[in-house]
Amino acid sequence: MSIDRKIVTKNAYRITKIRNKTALRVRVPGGHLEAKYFQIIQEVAEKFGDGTVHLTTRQGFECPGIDFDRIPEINKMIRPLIESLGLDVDYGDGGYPAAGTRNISACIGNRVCPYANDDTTRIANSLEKAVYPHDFHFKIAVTGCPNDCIKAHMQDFGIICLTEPQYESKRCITCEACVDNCKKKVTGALSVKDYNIERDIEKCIGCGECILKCPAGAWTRSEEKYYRMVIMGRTGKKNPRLAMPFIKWATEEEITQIIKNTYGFVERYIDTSLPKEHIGYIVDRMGYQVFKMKVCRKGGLYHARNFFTGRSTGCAH
Amino acid sequence: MSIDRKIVTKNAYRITKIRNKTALRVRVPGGHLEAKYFQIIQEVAEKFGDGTVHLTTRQGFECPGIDFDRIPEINKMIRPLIESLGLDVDYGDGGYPAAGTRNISACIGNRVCPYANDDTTRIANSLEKAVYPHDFHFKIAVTGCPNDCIKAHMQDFGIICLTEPQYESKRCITCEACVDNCKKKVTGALSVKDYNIERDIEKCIGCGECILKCPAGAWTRSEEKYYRMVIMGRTGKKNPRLAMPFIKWATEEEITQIIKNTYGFVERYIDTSLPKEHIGYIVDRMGYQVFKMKVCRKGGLYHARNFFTGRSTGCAH
Amino acid sequence: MGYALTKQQLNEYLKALGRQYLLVGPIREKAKGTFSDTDKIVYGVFEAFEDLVLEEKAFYSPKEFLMPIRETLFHFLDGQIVEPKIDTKPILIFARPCDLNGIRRLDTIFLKNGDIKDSYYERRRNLVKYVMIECTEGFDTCFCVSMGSGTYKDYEAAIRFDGNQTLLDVVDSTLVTEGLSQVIRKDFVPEYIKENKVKVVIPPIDKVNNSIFEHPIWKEYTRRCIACGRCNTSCITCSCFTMQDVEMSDDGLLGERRRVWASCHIKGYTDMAGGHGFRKQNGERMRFKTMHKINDYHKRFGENMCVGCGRCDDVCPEYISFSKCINKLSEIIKEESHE
Amino acid sequence: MGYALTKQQLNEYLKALGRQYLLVGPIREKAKGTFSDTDKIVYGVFEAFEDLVLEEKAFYSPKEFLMPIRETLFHFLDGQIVEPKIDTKPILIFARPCDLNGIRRLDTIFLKNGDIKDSYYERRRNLVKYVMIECTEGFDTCFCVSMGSGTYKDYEAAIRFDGNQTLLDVVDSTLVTEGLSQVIRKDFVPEYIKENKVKVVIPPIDKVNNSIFEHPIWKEYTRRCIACGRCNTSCITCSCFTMQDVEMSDDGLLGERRRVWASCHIKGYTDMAGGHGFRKQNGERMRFKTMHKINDYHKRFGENMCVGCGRCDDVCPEYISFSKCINKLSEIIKEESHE
Amino acid sequence: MNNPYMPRPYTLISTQKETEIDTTFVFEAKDRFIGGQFMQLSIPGVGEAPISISDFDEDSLTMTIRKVGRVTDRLFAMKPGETLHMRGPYGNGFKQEWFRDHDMVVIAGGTGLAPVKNTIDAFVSNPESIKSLQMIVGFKSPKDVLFKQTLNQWQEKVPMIITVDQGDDTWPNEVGLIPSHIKNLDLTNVANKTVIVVGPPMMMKFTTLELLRLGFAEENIWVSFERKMSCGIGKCGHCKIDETYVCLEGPVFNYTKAKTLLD
Amino acid sequence: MNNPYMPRPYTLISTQKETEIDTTFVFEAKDRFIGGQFMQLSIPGVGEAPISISDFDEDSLTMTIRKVGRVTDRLFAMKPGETLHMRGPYGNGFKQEWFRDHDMVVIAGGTGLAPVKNTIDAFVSNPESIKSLQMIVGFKSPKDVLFKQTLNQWQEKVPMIITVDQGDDTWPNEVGLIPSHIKNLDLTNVANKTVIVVGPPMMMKFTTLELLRLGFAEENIWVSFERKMSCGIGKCGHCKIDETYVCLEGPVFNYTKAKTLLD
Repeated sequence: MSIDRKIVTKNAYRITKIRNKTALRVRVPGGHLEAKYFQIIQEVAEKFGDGTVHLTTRQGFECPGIDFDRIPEINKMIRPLIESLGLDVDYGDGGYPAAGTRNISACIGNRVCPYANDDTTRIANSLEKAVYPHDFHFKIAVTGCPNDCIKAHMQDFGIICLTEPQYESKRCITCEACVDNCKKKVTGALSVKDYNIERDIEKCIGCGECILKCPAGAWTRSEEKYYRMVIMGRTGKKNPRLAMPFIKWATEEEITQIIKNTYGFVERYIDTSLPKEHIGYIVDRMGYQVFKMKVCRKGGLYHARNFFTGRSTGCAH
Repeated sequence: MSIDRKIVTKNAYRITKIRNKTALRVRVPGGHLEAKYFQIIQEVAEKFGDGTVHLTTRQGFECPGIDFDRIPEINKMIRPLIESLGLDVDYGDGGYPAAGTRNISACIGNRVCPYANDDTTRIANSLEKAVYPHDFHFKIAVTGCPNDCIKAHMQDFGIICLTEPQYESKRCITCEACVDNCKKKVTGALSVKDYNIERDIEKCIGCGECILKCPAGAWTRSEEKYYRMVIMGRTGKKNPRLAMPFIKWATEEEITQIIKNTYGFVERYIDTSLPKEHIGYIVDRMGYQVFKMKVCRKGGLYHARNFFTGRSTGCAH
Repeated sequence: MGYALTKQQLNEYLKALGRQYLLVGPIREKAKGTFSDTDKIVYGVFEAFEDLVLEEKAFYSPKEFLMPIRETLFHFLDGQIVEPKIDTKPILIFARPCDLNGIRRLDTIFLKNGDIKDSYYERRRNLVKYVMIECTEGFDTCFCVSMGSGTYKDYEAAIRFDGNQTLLDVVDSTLVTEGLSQVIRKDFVPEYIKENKVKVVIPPIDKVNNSIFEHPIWKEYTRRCIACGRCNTSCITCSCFTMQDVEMSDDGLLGERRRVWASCHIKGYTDMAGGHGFRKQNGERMRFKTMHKINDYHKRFGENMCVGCGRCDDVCPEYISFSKCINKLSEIIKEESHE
Repeated sequence: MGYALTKQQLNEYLKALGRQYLLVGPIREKAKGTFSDTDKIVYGVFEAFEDLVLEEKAFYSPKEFLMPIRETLFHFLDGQIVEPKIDTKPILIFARPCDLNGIRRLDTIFLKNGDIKDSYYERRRNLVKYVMIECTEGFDTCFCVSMGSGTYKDYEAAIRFDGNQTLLDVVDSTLVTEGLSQVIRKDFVPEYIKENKVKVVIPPIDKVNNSIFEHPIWKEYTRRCIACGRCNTSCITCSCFTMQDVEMSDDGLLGERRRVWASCHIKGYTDMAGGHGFRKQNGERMRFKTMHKINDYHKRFGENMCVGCGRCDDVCPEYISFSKCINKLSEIIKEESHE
Repeated sequence: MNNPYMPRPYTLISTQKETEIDTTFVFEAKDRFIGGQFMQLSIPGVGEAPISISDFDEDSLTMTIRKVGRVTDRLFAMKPGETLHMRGPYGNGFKQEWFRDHDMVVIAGGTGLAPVKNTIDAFVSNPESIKSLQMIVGFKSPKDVLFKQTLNQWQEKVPMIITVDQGDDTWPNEVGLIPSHIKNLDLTNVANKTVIVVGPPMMMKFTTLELLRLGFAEENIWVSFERKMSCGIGKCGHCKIDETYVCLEGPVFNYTKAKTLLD
Repeated sequence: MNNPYMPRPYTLISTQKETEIDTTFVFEAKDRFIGGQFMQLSIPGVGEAPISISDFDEDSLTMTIRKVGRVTDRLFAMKPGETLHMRGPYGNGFKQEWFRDHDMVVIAGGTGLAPVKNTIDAFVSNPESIKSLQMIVGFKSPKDVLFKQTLNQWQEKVPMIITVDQGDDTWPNEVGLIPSHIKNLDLTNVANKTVIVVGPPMMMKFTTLELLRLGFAEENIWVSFERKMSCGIGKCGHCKIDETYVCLEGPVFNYTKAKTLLD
């Protein structure tokens, strides 16, 4: 058995515990797909694999127990699925590029979830277009609201969809449902003053729960959609950590630009002596300030409002 | 349209953004299933839903766009899948209990992944048997190694499978692959002394990478399998946080007992005036020491070794 | 007087009416729905036919044009108490029979309950005229037929939007604009809905007694109802309100008193100064509302308060159906009567 | 002398041999595999037939019984230098022809390279005898036939495990135990494998010149090889070692010198005191090993070092195939010769 | 606009502290009142509160008020001579004709004494209007006793049980909950006696139960309800119980009606 | 057991500091050596290190050693009279007969002078054994110069270029890398001149290239290789280059062989 491990793993197949057996991994950007493609996964698993499928935490399918030499056949078979997912980046029947930047995952988002502030799958797909194919070890996830079901706080880039609640006092009946809920479930950003609701914009995390709770339509959604980006969260053996706030009330364009700029940053600063240096460690090594300057300057973001101060002090806003 | 929302959502169907449309949620404990059941999911999605499926981050399928009144039909249709997943807790054709305690998720584990120290799906299934059905809001996940792909650090109970590396100096060629790797990727628990490798057991996180890296079989796995449990991690709007270490080098029996004891703890201390108080907030409210005493005393775990000191000082080991 | 208008004529007519009246009807508020990327259908001011949304039921009723959610009763200025003025431009509300019947219930409460008329309601009421939108199909949750509120005769005008043609029956001569003289005259008698998908049976008033208070059905609603009050705020007939006094300057000399909608489901509705309150259980609140809508009001005024618009069903986040509740109650009372 | 043994007789025979010899063969170490819940097949001491694993290839070769991974050369005690004693119980290694041929390569290096014999190797070598396990099928990655190492004649005994019957050819009379007299005599001439799934073509020695050093093929291995050294540690013919001196007491009076396996793939293999080293690129190391196994050694000793056991293929975490490498090289050299 | 919500100014004449938290306020007033009716006390920018009328005459209006919220907080800060606003009176009140020639029992608990004070005064001042009068007045503790002077005056003229739930060393009267004292009343011809019961909800509930147990007739029992009220004129809905608006048909109800008013 | 790994004790007679990091050690020794051979210096519990023999006579063995690791660290701490262990000699060395009657050029860089010192001494002491001798000796800087006294003695008798890569104010000799000085040698009949080149790998590489460029013949160039060695006797594998074991067939190679030894 001879395979080029690096090529194989880059092409969506993994090294498994069992010698000479691989597993097909199909990433599903944003986690949403047409049910008709289930047939293909099933067929791959049953015809080439061990008849089982694992649903990965990054929202992919993994079909284990596959012989390496069946890869070309499988690549042909999964082509319609790959195309439908928009993953086909000039690979033809050669599968599709994987590894490196991980599947951009997303909670179910506002196609289904009442809490979601945006169509997370759409955003995941659009970020996919912006960053793939790429070898750098990045993890990106999009979550529809600060409840963060996708665990954006454990990603290099966690994107949290926000709305900026709009209050119309003349529709408010001061039932305080929004206030109570915000205190209980959110950050306590709301308070009552003279029967009106006051929103502390420093505390408000843009989850939109107040809108959901309002029985009279006093709270509505902002026309613009906003995003909070948290960065450099990670699991891992070395030092798992929660992502830190980076920018709040950003636009989709801005977050996309920051991520794209980060690829440039990595390209410049990555330590190639290491097998695949993870962006988090590069930022640790270079320092947060350098990172921030580099990724924000390009595209004119450096002077953007709404940046968090970050881990060190004295950072320009 | 009249449905009993609480019954419906407890029975694996959710309230969606679209009025009168629900989504079927099938949790897959441990994330691993037989491919043949893909057919059922596909059929549900295409016949009753909108033809799409979302793969959830907790490793379930979600089929949106379903009319509430098709629930009984769907329950009948998914029965074989539910049974095969071991979810059928006396519900017959009535679907299966969901919500409350969330799907016990797991990385792909040692059925496939070379890094995994145990069969995470098996553990997830066995924990499922131990805790389901349960209404309390718990999140449990099992990850095969401290790399924590499943993001155990964002769960109420994150179980990290460990092995205690066994060093046989007479097989060691002092290539230092283990040492270099541990320094680079793990915690730097290994060092060379007199051409032997010394393992700092305080630093060692039991990931087993040294075993994987050793070309001469000097490092092997311990006969016993061990688990590290991290607790009270969470995402969420209020204050997301990384799980804290709770017990290390525990046995499967011990971690199961701790989780079971915690259900007892919640039963006693939950604030029922809130909609569904999350275990993390109960622990915050009662204090870590109380929690630890309560969940460890039962089953004789209180004096167990290997507890972490926890967030406050002066805690008995 | 009947007319058949083309689309263009309709919009010209609306334009002409708009000079005289504030036109109010069901319109779409883009992306202002509770959930992201959803719209909200509400009653609002419109200009052209295209603004109207007829294929979906409005989330809220048109009642806010008669009793605003918040209405200032007085302005206070250093001892002076001043009634605020309101826009006196007449309002023309385009609404279906159910809502028009609902507004009649509001009239009853505000103008006929007790000896004293509510002057704030009255002054707005006097500004309003109604164009009845013909409704023969209803929506999924409507049960106006059961409530006898699918018909309405006291309209100032009635209108049928029928593909490219709009039929108009004008009763109030002030609604006959100059432009209408150019329009084909065509007799139009509006039709009414004959059957809803949802039917309710109202328990006979003489059969309802206090024993129903103890029935476990209300416990079920205690479990299900979350007391959010959407059923009240969306209801065309809910008329409760609470006073709010606000001091607008630090010296307390400037202030206002207003009334805002109240909801018998929402906490605090019965709480007195000192803290004592009644109906702590959500099921008790459900019972209170239910009895009010189909029993108490009827005892007082000879007809049911509920007009079967079904909005409470549409808006309940817990998918509680009021029509189902009525029918369950009927069944219970029927069974108890037989015992 | 040939014998046909039943299973029971075989185990009795092994028991009898075990009194005289340390029996070494391929055995299973339960759950000691690199990956969790996997076993590792290694050469180790066994007692009964059931201990032997014949259906899988051992991860490591039996060479460690001739050259331990770590072998103490001297103990030091306050100026005294002491050779450690070793267990002098003879060892009987049950192994296949490839490995036995491999051990012959070790003999060559340790006993015939240069004028000086390696006494540590020699004293162990003198303790060892071989029972050749007949091997006619091989495993997926074997290419012994191409290497001419599928046959071996210098065994002390040969054995065929054939269902319930075991055939034995005993050459060395010390292996004829008393018990064997009870066993049916049956002539047994071991068969040898005729064809492997994998075939390699060794480039003719006279065609290989230094130009191959510059070929891009090695760059490919620089990209692929991670220099872990598993191909060396698992190889039956890799014999390199490095000295390690250890002071075992703080005063430096107690200590030892040992040699441990070295690997030409692993960092530091060529590093001199002062830091200078050679072959920094992993591809250069692959080249060095490849040339050693199929060219350099051959030039020196007239046969290839590699015996085609295929373990290097089995153990490479990057799935680099040595047989494929040889064949690629052959192709390259063939092409270059034609040019 | 004939605005029923428009409050009118009233001048505070005097105050009389009754307990730590209750004070009696006397306002200049020429309106006509009935005991048991209520006024909407109305402080611009602060709010309105329904307050029972405890006493009145041609020129004045007396209300004994407990300090329990924003509006009463402001009221308690006022000094004689200052003006505040009110609208009302609202409700039916205790109509004297209901009780003419009756054997009267008045049972009042705590602040419940206020709405019935004027009625008792009328009984005491015009003993001829009724057949007989006896009273039970109860408070939580000695320090909660209202109208001490008036009680003393009444006590001189009328059989009267004054009780506190919890006494102290100085307390000269009865101890115990009101219902436990009912049996100590003169219960001759009990079925024809008429009772007025006013007090907190629980006190009214157990008192009426005890009265019925002892043989009082339902139609001879009168109670006064306290409810949240925003308008006082049958619009706001808060005080509605079943088909009944407390502000319109109450707050005083005969027990035959009151017993059907379930919350 | 006839143990080839067994080291033998040698007594340190004297030391001579050459530079900051190089010292010459003289041991009592009766063995027979060839210049260019090496010994395995062996300190029990510390390790072994292959060290070139720089000089010897019937009673002694001299090695000039740089302090670069564990073993040499220990060695540098030793005092005359103390004993250490060695095994060897190993390797072929510069056999005098190879050079008999040749026009000799010796080019040595840095510590590369040590393995060739004995050979030069032999040339200098027995000028009749060869036709001629000229030398280039190079060091990094003046402070790295080894065998200063010896160099002076040689310089008196032999044409000799002493150069440093980087000079200073006091440096009386040449400056520049060794290859740049080769052209300054007497290059008459260059094709028949024989050269010994010893030094660091890069120096050897560029020196031989320059020699060939100037017309020296491959077969007249001799070099000495330095490699990692664990055994010195052809077992451990470290010093192997292609089919050649430096410890057995080297460390001294004729360039015709050396050029084929690619790492």
